[in-house]
Amino acid sequence: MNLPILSVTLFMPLMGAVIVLLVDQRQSRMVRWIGVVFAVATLALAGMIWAATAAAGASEMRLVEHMPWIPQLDLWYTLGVDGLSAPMIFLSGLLTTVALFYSAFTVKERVKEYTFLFLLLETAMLGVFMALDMILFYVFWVVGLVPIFLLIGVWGGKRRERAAIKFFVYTLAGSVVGLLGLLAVYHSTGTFNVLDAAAARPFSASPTWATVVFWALFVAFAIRIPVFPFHTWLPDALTEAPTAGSVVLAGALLNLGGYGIMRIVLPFFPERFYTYAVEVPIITIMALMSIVYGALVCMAQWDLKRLLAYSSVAHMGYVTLGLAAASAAWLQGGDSSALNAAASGLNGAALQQFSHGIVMSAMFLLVGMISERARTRDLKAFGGLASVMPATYGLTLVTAFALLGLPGLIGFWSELFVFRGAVRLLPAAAVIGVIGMVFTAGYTLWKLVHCLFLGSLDRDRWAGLGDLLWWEKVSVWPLVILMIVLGIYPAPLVNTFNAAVNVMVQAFVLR
Amino acid sequence: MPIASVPLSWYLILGAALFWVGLYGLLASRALIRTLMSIALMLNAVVLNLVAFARFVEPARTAGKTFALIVYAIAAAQAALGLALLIAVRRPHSTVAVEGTDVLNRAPRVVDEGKR
Amino acid sequence: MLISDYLYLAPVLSLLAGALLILLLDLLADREQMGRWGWKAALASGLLALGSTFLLGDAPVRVLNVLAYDVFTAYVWRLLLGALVLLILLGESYVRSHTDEPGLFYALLMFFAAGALLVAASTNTMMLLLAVELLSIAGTLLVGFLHADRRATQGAIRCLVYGSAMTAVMALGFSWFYGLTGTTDYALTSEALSGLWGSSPAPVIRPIALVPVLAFVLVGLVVKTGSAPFHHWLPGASDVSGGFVGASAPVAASLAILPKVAGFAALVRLTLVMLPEALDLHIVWRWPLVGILAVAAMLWGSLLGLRQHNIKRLMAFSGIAQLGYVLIGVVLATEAGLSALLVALTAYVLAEMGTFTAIAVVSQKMPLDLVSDYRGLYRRAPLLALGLLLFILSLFGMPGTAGFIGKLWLFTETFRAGYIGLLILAALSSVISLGYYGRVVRAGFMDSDAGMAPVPVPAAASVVLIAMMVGVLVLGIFPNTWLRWAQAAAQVFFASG
Amino acid sequence: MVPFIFRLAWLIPAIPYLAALLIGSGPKVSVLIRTRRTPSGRKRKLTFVQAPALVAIAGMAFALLLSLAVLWGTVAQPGVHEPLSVAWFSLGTEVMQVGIHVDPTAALMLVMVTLVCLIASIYSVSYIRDEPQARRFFITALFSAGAVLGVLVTDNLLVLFLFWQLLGVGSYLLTDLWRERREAQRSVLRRFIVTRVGDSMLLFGLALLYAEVGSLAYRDLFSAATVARLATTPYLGPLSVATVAALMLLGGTIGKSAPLPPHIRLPGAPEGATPVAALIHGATTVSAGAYLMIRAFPLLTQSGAMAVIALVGTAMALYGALRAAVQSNIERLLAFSTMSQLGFVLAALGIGAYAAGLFQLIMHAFFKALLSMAAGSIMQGLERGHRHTSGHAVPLHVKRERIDAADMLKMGGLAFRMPLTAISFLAGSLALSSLPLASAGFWSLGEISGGLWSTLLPPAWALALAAGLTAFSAMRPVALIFLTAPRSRAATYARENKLAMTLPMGVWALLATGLGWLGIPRGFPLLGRLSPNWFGPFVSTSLGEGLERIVPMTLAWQPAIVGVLLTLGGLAAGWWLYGRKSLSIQGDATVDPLHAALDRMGLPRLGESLLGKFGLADRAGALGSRTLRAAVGLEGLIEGGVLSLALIGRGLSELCGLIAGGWVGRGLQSLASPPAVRDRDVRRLQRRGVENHLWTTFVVVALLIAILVLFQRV
Repeated sequence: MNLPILSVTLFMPLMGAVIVLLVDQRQSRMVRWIGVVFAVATLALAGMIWAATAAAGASEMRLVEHMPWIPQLDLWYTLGVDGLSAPMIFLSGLLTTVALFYSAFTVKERVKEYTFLFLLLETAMLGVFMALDMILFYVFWVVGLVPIFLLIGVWGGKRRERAAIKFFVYTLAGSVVGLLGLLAVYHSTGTFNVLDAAAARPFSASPTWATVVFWALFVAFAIRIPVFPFHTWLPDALTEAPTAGSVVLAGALLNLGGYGIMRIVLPFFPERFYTYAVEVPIITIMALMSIVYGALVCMAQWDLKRLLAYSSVAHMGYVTLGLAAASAAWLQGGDSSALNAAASGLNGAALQQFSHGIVMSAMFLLVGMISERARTRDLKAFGGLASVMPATYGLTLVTAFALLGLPGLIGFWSELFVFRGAVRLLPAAAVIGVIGMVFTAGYTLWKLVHCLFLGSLDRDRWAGLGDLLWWEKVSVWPLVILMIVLGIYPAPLVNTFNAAVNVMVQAFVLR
Repeated sequence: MPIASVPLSWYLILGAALFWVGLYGLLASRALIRTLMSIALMLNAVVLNLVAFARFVEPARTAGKTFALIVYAIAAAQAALGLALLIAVRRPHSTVAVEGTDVLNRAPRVVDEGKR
Repeated sequence: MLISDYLYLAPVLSLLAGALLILLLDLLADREQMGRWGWKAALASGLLALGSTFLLGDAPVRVLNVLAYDVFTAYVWRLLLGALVLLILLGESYVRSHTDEPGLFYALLMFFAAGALLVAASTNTMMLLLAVELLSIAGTLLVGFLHADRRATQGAIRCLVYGSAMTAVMALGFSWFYGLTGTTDYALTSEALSGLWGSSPAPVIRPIALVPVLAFVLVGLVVKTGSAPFHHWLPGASDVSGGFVGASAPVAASLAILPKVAGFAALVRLTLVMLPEALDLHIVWRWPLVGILAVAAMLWGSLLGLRQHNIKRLMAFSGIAQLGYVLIGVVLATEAGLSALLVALTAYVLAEMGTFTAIAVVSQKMPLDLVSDYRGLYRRAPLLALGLLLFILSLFGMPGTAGFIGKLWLFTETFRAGYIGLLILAALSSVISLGYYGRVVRAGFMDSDAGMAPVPVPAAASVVLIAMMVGVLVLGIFPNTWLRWAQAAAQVFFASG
Repeated sequence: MVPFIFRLAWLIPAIPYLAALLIGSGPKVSVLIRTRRTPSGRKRKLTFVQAPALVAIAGMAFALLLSLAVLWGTVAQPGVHEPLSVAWFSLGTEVMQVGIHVDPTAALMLVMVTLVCLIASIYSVSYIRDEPQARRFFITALFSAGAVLGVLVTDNLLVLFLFWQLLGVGSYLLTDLWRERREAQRSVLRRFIVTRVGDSMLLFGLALLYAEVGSLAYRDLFSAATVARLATTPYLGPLSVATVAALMLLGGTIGKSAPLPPHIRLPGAPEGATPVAALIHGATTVSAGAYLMIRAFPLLTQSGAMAVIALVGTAMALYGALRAAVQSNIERLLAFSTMSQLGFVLAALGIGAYAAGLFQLIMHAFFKALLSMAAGSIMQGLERGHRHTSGHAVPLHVKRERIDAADMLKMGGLAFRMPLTAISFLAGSLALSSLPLASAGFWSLGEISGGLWSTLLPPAWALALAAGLTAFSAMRPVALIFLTAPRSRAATYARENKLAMTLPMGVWALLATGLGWLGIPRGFPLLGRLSPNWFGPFVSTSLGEGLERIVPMTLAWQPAIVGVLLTLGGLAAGWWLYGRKSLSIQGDATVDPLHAALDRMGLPRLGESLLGKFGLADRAGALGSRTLRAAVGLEGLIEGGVLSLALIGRGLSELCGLIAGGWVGRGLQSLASPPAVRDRDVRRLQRRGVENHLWTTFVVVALLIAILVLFQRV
């Protein structure tokens, strides 16, 4: 057990990236497979991490590595995983693997840089989930932006310029605000360690400061989730990114925002969170707006990928709602039903991220496959594809149902848990959030199933589209299988999250 | 009145006046020669200050005077450089790097507004 | 111990010797030979100077009573000399193709660097004035280096006028200090100043009256070294206003790096050695004066950078903003703050060096230096584009780059000292600067390269580029050694007092 | 033995899914069972029993056997059994358990559903024409069947919800059956979404119960103690948790059961399997919806929602009956009558008549199955008649005139052409109309109205009216379809169907009429002694102790008489309007005497609105699109907000530029712009080369340094 498995996992993709750099540009085939092999290796390690964490109880930090990084600045290289991060690490590994595998067959130009960036991105994502030092966290958090920025900017669609720049400016600006917040926390607590800082409750003596810093951090993370008024970069970015880029961006990268809030904002400022989720329900309103408004815009969208992007916004709204609900338990100290409801809300938020990651990635893959074949993303041009692409149809159907939260598929659990938390702690929000479910069902089935696959087929145009090829199936099937398996038996996931969440809830609720 | 009895402040006031005259000249003048002369005036003000201080503060030592000398030298160097550049501006367009001419032939595409 | 004093001047002397040697060679050799040998001779003397700094040891030494050689000096000198070596490499291909007087260029560069070294080390107002003048005259000549070209000369004239005026301003300030204390040495001035108001007879002059004097000194120094908002000449020196380059890219790089680093070193010394900390004067100097300068520099640089279409001007404004952040270190004037300042300064040098290398390469092909010339650079010269991206990110403060460490430390210390407003303004300016950084990146990576020719990267330039990229990354990720140096350098001012 | 059977109950929902999986992935074999001579004289393979059908029938039969075994087990040991419970996942400090719940109610429902599905599967064999279609059809059918069976056997509201939703998916998968038909798909989607509204309410209720109780197992939720606690825990304003949860569950039920089955049959669509699909999906859906209410009965009784449930049930009963009364499409008629029947069930539960509600539900399932099958048979017969008239020589793929085989106005006089079907349909209709003694419906209905009579009088009248209307709308199709003269060529040549179709109907007709005798209340004169009411006590063991709040099955004589009178009146009216004489035909269209009568009475709008031509959907659509436009507009606003930030930055930058170039900077600018150089100044200086001047400068500076260095004693 002396092997620093977290570090090994963390730097596995980076090592792959460096090796890729050393390979000759022309040997693109080799580059591709190096990328896939390293991604798979990382995934295997991530699986081991999950298993080890779950086996160890997952309730506190496991596999901790702690050594000085920049002692002058009091920065430590502290890694650790608990039940909250282990599945996220696995998810990031999985999606990168899928993305690289899929790209190995689709990306033709500048393969070397592409693979390099993807592996770099993976390291950044893993780093965020593993880091226990705020600045280390921040480093990975921001570094991840560059690869995705380049992926959009260089390999993206027609309007990639605007999308990439918007992404760049939005997220970097957010990160500056976040950095200030983290520094303030350091100033207050004297430590950059996430857990210590949470235990020290930054600015507990000064409500004004707490409010300011809370908002700085919240906005920084909210931009990444993204929550309603800060979401406008996402549709552009997701629409213009190459398919694999959308997969990772929507599936894995958005999770960083929610994770950040769970790991940093909520434990640091439970009382502020409570204030702004319950007393002055700004956060709750943001979440509800994301849900309802995102769904409404989806209904009005005819661009396939944009539609999915807004649907992402709507789905991430549930994450925020779950968090808001959990925070509402702050004042209800001894009440075990409130504690459980808060745990439920947090579990729901975490699960929603995980399930959103899997489902949205699968959806982006499928939609990417269709739109790349058809060379258009205009929904109005499609119809009746079920007869030419039956396998695609079947997979999309399952994914769509997972997206709208059908029980028995992974998407359901998060909604149930979020609502369980919200119903108990934020009843009014729960009522509105539930309405969002109806909308979700509406646009998902109407747009993604009916407009694409049902109705009459334009034979002249689409007869020759052709169904999924073997590698496309290989890319999507694991995700679909996960949706079903975890949908029927969510225990491996939920129990892992729950172990960590219980501890968190105990920690932040006022006693 | 003997020189020695002139108080320090008189020198300093004179120095300040010289300096401001020089500064005014610098800001108001559009001709290079005059500009250079204004600068020389400012430096002279500094020299006046230094010498006066040397005389009143520590007459025994040489630091102030050395300083004054150095400022003079600097003024001289600057003047020389200024004149040299003056001439360079007016020199006919003779030996010029190849790209230079090429560039001149290209009309400026963007008028940069940052600088007026 | 005069001899050993000269020993400590070895870096400066070897630069001067190199310069003289090159001038001598220039008389003897023809242009072609000079092109071949000039840069090698310059490089040799630069390396010699750099090497000699490592032989001098760490003990603080007063050199000739006017200079101080200590860890701080060593740090700054190494930084300056390292930059010089890279500048020589960077200038090599450019100079060969752009002028028939390569020898002169290198000689000027060496003088320039020597001036910078002296500025950084001087502990005497007189020496400082002299060294600044050397720096500024060599700089002016460098700007006007393509002297057959009228607009370059105009740039030089502007430099000269500005520079001379500022010399006068600074000298006036120094003369007052001299007058008050009867000495030109920093340490003695400090002692005398503290004694001035401590003694029993009523003070001749009240400390508040010294504020204009302080302002004079500050403005003079800062403008001379080009780290403040009043120096239109700096963007101007490297501008395109008339539709033509003012200064060539290597020169612009030199102007952007050497005098600023030296100027900061001088500023630090002035702040910490000459102005006694016990005195209100010190506080006045740090907070309203330098602080306002810092804020003005940050905002001014960022905001005006937004309007630039010429990459050199853009980088010049970005440099102003960057140095605004660095000035915060002076405002703090604590040991950690000073270390942070050095770190940020070094990071700035690395990034700026890299950026200007890229600019120099591109401007050989496209001398207009418009941002739009960088369209599709990623496809035309991947190394260049990636380097540019990395440097820009470092300037922005992207984690994982040297720039981040600098900013992080500065910001942390600012927080600790409680300058929240300053911090927020710095962050704001950072965000604003994204606007123009984004434009460069967008041109390089997103815009199509239709109609643009590939850009060949000379070997020397790619060496510099890669070295800078590695440097930016390594210092961004494993900065421990570097930070220790910076700490040691900063300790110089605090260990004794 | 008995516990062992109960333990196996989980297999019951699993079997259909396994069967569906087998069909979906299994080999594509068809078994030839019969050949037929075509008119041209050549032998052609015409009819197949496909492997999918065989698998489905076998699976359903197996499920039925198991269900019967379970029922036998509950008869032997009445009461609640929970033979199986395993950990699922943990949330907070609680562990979610999942298991099986067997009690008499569930067992009865299991038998009912499996039986309906089995018969329907057998019946549909003769419908299905080609193999891929069969495959798809049976998969969707099995999917739904499995879902509803799952709803029945679970011990847990969460699993119930899971299967509940799968049921929705089962209905939704009908879209796959009609891939190319947009209209049908759209209506399927619409129905799914409407259902979803209910589902989301249900989810809310579920979440609420989960949060309050910490578990969703029936034994925790519906125990007397919990229910009592929930009834006193306030939640929203004056409403208690129990009330809110009950209302939410009611919403779920309505969402699931009340919407019409998708508009299944378009004019001239070729597929014949649709009525059966409707049967399976429709009947099972309705049962599942009502089952939720039955399950949650203990909670409902303690909540403040009982009256609401009763009122809603009554309203649904009346509304459904009203609309059914005017339909001329047989499928829609049956659908609305289903809605109305569900209303009766809800009304029963709302007054606390647990057994009656359940009884009504089961009976309804039986006779509605019968009616659906008969309707399918009629439509099939009509199509055959239609094919006959348009000639056999025309190949199938050639487009020809289609008929709307569900339009009753195009039928008439089929009693003699399709006698078996006619008898079955009549039996079903009489059962539906709750004719005394002849139908199962009578008993339950009588009980319900009796219960209402004693508690809520106005709804009791409404319910009685609904019963009358139901009778009318039960008689109306009988008269329209089977009596008088044929009103179209297709009807003229319609033919009775094969035995595979008619036999199940026959069996079913007997069941539908006979089963009602099981539930005759004790208090009923004469018959109450003859056939003791076994049903009520049996199912009431499903309720836990202390929760039996069942209205005693007494029969108040006033409502009974009123009900009988109204029923008879309805039947008579139906016959009088439609069966007495041939309908008049104007042009192509047959005049519906009812509509004509309404017109004459000056109420034309009423008929139209009852037919559903009210345009509500359009209005909702317009509102929806306005909302969407607003949403997109908001997006623009947000973008604008971000942009305006950028604009502020730009503006500041411009301002700085102005300052730099404007009045503040004017002084500086004179420095910044190169001073003019005058020619005469230059001429004077221009004697030597510039380099020399530079040189001079340098030497001077170097000298200065030298001076300083040498004379450094300052």
